[in-house]
Amino acid sequence: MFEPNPPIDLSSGKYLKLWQGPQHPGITGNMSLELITRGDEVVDCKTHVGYLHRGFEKLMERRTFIQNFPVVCRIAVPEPTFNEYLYAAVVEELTGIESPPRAEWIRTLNLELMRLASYLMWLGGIGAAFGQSTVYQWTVTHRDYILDLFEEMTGARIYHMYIVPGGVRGRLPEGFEDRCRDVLNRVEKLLHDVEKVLFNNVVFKTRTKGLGHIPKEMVDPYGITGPNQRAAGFSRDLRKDAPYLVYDQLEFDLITATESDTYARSWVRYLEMHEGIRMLRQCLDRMPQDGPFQAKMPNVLHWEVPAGETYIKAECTRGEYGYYMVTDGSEYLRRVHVRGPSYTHAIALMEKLAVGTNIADIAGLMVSLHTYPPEIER
Amino acid sequence: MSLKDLISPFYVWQRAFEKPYTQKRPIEDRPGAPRYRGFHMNSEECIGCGTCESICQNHAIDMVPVEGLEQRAGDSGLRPRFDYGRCCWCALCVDICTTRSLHLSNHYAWVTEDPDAFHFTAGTDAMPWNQNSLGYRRDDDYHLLVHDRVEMQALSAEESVAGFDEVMRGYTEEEAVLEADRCVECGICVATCPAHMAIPDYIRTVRKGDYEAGLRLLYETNPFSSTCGRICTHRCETVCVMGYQGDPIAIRWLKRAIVDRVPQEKYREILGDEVEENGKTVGVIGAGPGGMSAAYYLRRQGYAVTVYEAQARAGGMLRYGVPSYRLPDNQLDKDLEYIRSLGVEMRFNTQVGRDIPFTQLLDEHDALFLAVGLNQPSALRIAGEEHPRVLSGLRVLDDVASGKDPGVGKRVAVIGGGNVAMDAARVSRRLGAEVDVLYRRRIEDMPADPEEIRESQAEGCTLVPQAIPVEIRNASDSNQVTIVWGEAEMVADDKGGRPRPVLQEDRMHEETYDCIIAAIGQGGQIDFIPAEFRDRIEFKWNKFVPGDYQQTGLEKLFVGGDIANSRADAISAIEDGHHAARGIHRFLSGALDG
Amino acid sequence: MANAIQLLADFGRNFTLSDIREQRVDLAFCKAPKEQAVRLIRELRDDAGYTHLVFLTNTDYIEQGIFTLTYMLHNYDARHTLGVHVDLDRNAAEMESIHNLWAQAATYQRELREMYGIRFPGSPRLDEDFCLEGWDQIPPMLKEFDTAAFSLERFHSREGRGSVDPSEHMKTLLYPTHSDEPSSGGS
Amino acid sequence: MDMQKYALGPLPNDGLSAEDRDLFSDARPVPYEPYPVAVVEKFVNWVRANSLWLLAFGTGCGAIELNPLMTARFDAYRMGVQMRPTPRQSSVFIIGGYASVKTLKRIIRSYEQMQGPKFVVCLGICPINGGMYWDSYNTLNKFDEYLPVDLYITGCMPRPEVLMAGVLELKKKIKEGRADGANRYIENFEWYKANQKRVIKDWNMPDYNW
Amino acid sequence: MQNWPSQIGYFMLNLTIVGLYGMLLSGIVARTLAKVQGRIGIPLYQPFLDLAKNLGKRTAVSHGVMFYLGPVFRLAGGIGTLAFVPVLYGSEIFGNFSMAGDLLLAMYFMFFGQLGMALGAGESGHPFSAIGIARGLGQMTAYEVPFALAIIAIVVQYDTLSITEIVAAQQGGIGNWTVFTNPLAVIAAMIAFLGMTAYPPFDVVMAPNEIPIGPPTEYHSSYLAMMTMNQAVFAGAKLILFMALFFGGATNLVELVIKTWAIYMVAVVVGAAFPRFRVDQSIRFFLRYPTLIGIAAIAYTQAVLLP
Repeated sequence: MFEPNPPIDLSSGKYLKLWQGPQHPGITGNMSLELITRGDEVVDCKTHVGYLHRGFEKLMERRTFIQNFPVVCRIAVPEPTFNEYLYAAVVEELTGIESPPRAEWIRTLNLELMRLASYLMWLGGIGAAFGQSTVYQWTVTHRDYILDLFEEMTGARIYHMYIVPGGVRGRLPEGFEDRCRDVLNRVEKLLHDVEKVLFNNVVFKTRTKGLGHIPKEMVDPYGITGPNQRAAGFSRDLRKDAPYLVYDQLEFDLITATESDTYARSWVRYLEMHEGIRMLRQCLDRMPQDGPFQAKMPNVLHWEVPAGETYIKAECTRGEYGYYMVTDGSEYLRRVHVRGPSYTHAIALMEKLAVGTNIADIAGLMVSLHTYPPEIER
Repeated sequence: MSLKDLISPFYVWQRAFEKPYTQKRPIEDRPGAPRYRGFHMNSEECIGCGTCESICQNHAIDMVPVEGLEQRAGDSGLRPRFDYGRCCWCALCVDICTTRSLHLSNHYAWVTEDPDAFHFTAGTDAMPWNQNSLGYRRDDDYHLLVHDRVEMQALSAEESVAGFDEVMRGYTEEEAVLEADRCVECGICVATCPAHMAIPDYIRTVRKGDYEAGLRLLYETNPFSSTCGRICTHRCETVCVMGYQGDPIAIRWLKRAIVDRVPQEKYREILGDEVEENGKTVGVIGAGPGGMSAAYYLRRQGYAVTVYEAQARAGGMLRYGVPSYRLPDNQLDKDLEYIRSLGVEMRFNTQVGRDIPFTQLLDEHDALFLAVGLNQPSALRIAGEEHPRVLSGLRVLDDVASGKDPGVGKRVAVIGGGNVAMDAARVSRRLGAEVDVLYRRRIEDMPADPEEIRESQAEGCTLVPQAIPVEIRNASDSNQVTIVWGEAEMVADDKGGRPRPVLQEDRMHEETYDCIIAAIGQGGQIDFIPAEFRDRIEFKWNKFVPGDYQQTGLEKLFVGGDIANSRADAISAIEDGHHAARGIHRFLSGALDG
Repeated sequence: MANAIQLLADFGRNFTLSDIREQRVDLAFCKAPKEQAVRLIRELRDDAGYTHLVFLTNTDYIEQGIFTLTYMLHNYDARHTLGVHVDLDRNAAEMESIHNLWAQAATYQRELREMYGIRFPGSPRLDEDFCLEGWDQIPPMLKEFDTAAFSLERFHSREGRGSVDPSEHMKTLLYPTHSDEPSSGGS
Repeated sequence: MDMQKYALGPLPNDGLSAEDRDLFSDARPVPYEPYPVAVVEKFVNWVRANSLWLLAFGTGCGAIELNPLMTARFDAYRMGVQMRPTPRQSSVFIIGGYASVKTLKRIIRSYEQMQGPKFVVCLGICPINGGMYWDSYNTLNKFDEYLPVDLYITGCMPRPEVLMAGVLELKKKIKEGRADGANRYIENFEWYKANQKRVIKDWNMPDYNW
Repeated sequence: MQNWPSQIGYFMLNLTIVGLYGMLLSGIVARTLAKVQGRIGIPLYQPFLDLAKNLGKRTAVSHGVMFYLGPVFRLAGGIGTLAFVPVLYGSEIFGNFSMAGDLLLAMYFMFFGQLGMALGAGESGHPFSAIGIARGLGQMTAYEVPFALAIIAIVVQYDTLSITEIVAAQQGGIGNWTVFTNPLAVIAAMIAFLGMTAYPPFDVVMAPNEIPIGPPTEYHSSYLAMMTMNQAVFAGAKLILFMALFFGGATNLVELVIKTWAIYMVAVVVGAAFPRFRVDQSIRFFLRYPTLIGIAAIAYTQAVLLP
């Protein structure tokens, strides 16, 4: 399946080697693209990662199970909560702890808020990548309103460290529901504005339609998941296919498209934001008001998880996010592997899609794949 | 290209006529949320247990001594010092804090040009956020520690009162592991334990199921592990950090859990039986816990040890003062047997001063350790106490332990609130008597262990608090006795001491019993020491006042146990013996000055 | 497919599968010998519908001297995930490449080469730096690599730190003479 | 820090191949002298303080909070701050948290391309003492060993409000003429270079001039 | 023309005023755009501070003579353009070196600045600069087409190459402005103006998200300051030229400010609404509708205005 791009003779003088990054405009985080161009056309692309490599999988092997809980959220900076949830879920499955229903609702609320915030950031990104920085200013501001909610709920804006193995760390604050609804209304209004300004925009359409087309038959061989996959016409979403938390109790539609280009991918995400708001409202309506939010835990200071291995996945904004963990019965885990969707999107897929595009489109293409480098290199 | 797509983007300008999103003065107007995880605060409840340090995955916390901190029991005198070049504000330290003294404020700004400046000791250093009232606190329903103790299987009150079977049945292996798992291994208890046992370490061996290592750890500081695992006064548990928000760790039961799982046959194999003789001899007077402890540690170092015991069997107060439903004889024998097996020579029925002169011992041995304990019951000091139906608590327990019937009758009054009083009461219940326990103060003032009080009540003893005996009279039946007692009111002490009971003359009661058991304390007996030596020894209230390493003014004489300390419990005696053994070793190897 | 175990039993006729274990209804693991693994994976992909390579990773069992590769495959139609384990000799870790089965596999293999030193002959750009640059130590994910010691040695830690153990502190403060000699009990 | 004295002579540039060596200057950096007239220096410092151009290079997680800072909610443009995508035009380098060895290389490169006076602000705990990643094999612990730092802002992540407070503090420092990190770098050039080369094992860049 | 020394003095005054005005205008525009983005924006005086800051930078790296000359050429282009555009109609002080054929000179200088820039930035050796230059020149060539057509149309219309005379012809009421007499030419020219100001959708030259700000990537310190000054002067000159050619010129400073601001706002209004075109798209765009409009304008002029 792997077809290397044709070799390029750089010394011929026809080509120019161009580096984009490590501060790449198309992503949140650091990653660089080594582009070979002929005129404005990209003829070869190589992704270089590792600028944010911290060795999480190694560090986690030498921390106890509770000590890992604050660590994992750092793996994907703009979207930490999915790491928290998955880590908690993996540990819970291996230990046989079950988090109480109230915690499951709060977790769902948390994850969907995070998805919305992450998408807002992305929405600004796609605007900015194509030169519409006003949208970026708006959406990042609205993302900040959601961060305010997080701050209130979890005690921090970025690294929430709220979903702990066994449940969540605290109840929802008083009056949170109302403030959350207010923010949702504001975000919804903003989304309609953005639709008018960005999606119904002749220049944006000219730029994005047809850009970075992913054929349907490329999806599985490249391991493409998430909105990128749905925009290619697949109705696959882990929230529907393998419902976790309380997703089986929520009503929401699966958004798909067929064009599979940058515009289609953006539009799928845009509609998913609306679905997210819909789900969040259901969460707020049906949030249990009492009951425990944490399972009975052993003393976490020397918490030994029974030997075993498992893999748990969740649908994050970018696709299938998963944690694979092997334990050996000690206070430390033997191996953890974090499967981020960006891993293939930003490297194998990007290197393929970039060929033949214009330099000017690289950033936009990158944004349309929605990748976070920290989850690639971890 | 549709016209709509050309026109619609200009909608962007609508925003220009609305209020900007911008926060006017963000620094001033946006304090952290009420739950914000900002900078650390520490309140006075902190006891420096260091649990925060052990959970911190960033190694951001150092426990450091703080100048001017008042030393109190169960407080290490250390306080957490934070490195804000490491801390990630996950607040696990707050969640785990055993006293809930650690909080986060909602303050979040700290900007400086000096990278070495980001250290501070929370609670004691003056930080700008020390007065903040908002910030992250652990939710009441969220726990990272287990606060409830694993209850031990016990005989029901009916079962227990029916005989002398051991009441507490011991932990099963799973229970022991669960209970051991609760320990945060801070080590605050070690200082409070009179014997300074390696408590967190042996609890860890329980958790790991490595009982042999546990036993070795126990014997490093305590050769009476089986005994102490049952009847220790467990001072350690009073300072256990887990007690601040829940039940303290059942340290005593965990000790017992280790011993219960190692059969006596394996002791010599696990602990070793090699002794390298060093040619010196030490005499030990009294085969109670203090004496046997000293004998054990001295023997370990190669001394030829001879123990002189007035009674027929070893164990002292453990055997004759503690009833077997609390400490079965075979458990005490388990401890003693191992000590004897190392080659300690026992001379029973040998009372110093009566059967053998003190001076002879002093001459025969290179050093002497004396721990004769307190075996003289204190007098009630009221009229009529010489009445034949007034028994001493110690006598009753002694008789029961020796298999004799103390003859308490059917209706008994016990006077006193200590462990001996409780034991006497419970023994009487087992002998079939109705028991009233009269105590001068309130129940919460009783010096007996709370569980003894609880169990005695469960077994049907009636506690009569605030009752002061006034007089004992002959009853109409010569096999009975009448006591007159008056109710007491508690009066606050002007000098700040504990409240004092004051007799209410107008509320007097008169009751008749088959016997009255006086158990208000014991005193010592040191007449056997010739007067010329006594002058060189310091005494206070008829007790020894030993110097360093339990040494007395008579250089060869070391003392310990109840007769030389004020705590009067087995574990203190054991430590006295151990400490004296250290002292004797130093003395005999010339390392002890003075 | 109703039953993954049944499927594996069917495959077991042509392959030597061991350690078959069902973790959840939708997740199972099995172990295949090194020589058969890639053929098995290819057949799983082509014939059994496991078209999605979720990830490829490695677990280090230093005590047993083996690496265990995990090929995590997913079947979208059956909604079933299957982890195929393959044991490698830790001292001569080499494995057939699957870069021609899935495009992203080459990246995983590059990462394993860098982090564990496993060779995948034929995999593109295998020896290029992935996350690290100018790395001069043994591969960092190996269990014997002590990252904390390395970090301390190369990157230093700021001065001005130092912690005291509570019980040790109380000992020196409250009962210094009670412990100055090695005790005689036990060990 | 025992710093070596400022040494003279051309830079060795020994990480470069012979032909590349011709492409780069081997001149040593020189420290900046203040303007001879105190009032002018004072005025220029005031201007510098009020026109802070940040290099748009988010080197770690810290970059995530630069987004709100530079957008409508917090709008740091008000304070004379703006982002520049090229180091040549920037005067403030924000180290956004941890720096991996691979990134450090790019950081040094960017920093040396910046034109003085230039200032380095470290965000978060990681550049101070390693932070979360104190035991990671790939991230630095003490950033001040590699580049001179003018200001530290602790937090994980520091909120945009703190960043603004940091900007105010930096302004104060510049106005008072105390933000002399760039001079420290040059005066202790050998020491910094040795530290950089100690961790960057594949040094293939010029030693200073670009 | 009679009094060279005083005219040069007047020009220096003009230069200063237009420069300051240009800077102020960039501040105003930045604030306006900030408003659209929902924020407050920079203080109005911020561009001046930035300029002073850049001048006060103490180190400077030069990449060679051309690199140094680039901003000089660029500034010369700006000054040159301004030199031949009368700032205020009928004013001796604000008349500059207006003469017959000054329109050609002004257009030449507009082009000259870009070329100088191209040479200098090319010398910097940075690939992004090179790409930016290629894009800039390509796009300029494209928008010059409709612009030139519009100029031809009005030159034909007014039958003169002197800006002053064109302004003169528009005096006497709003109806006489080119924008009303020859709207097609003005539309073509204004679309070209969008390209000239490099606001979206035609900001592909700088494109901070693709080729970190393009040509000036390597420029810094006083070089950058020089370019900023030029930008101010050039923007002013350009606006004045457009005002003079199409919107009746100005007879006093207030009118000047209002008109130039309004013209600038056209670019800003469009700029805030759109993302950017790729360079090939923008070239294609300019060579399509605006060029057609330009041609139509000439035809219209020939057929309707000059019967």
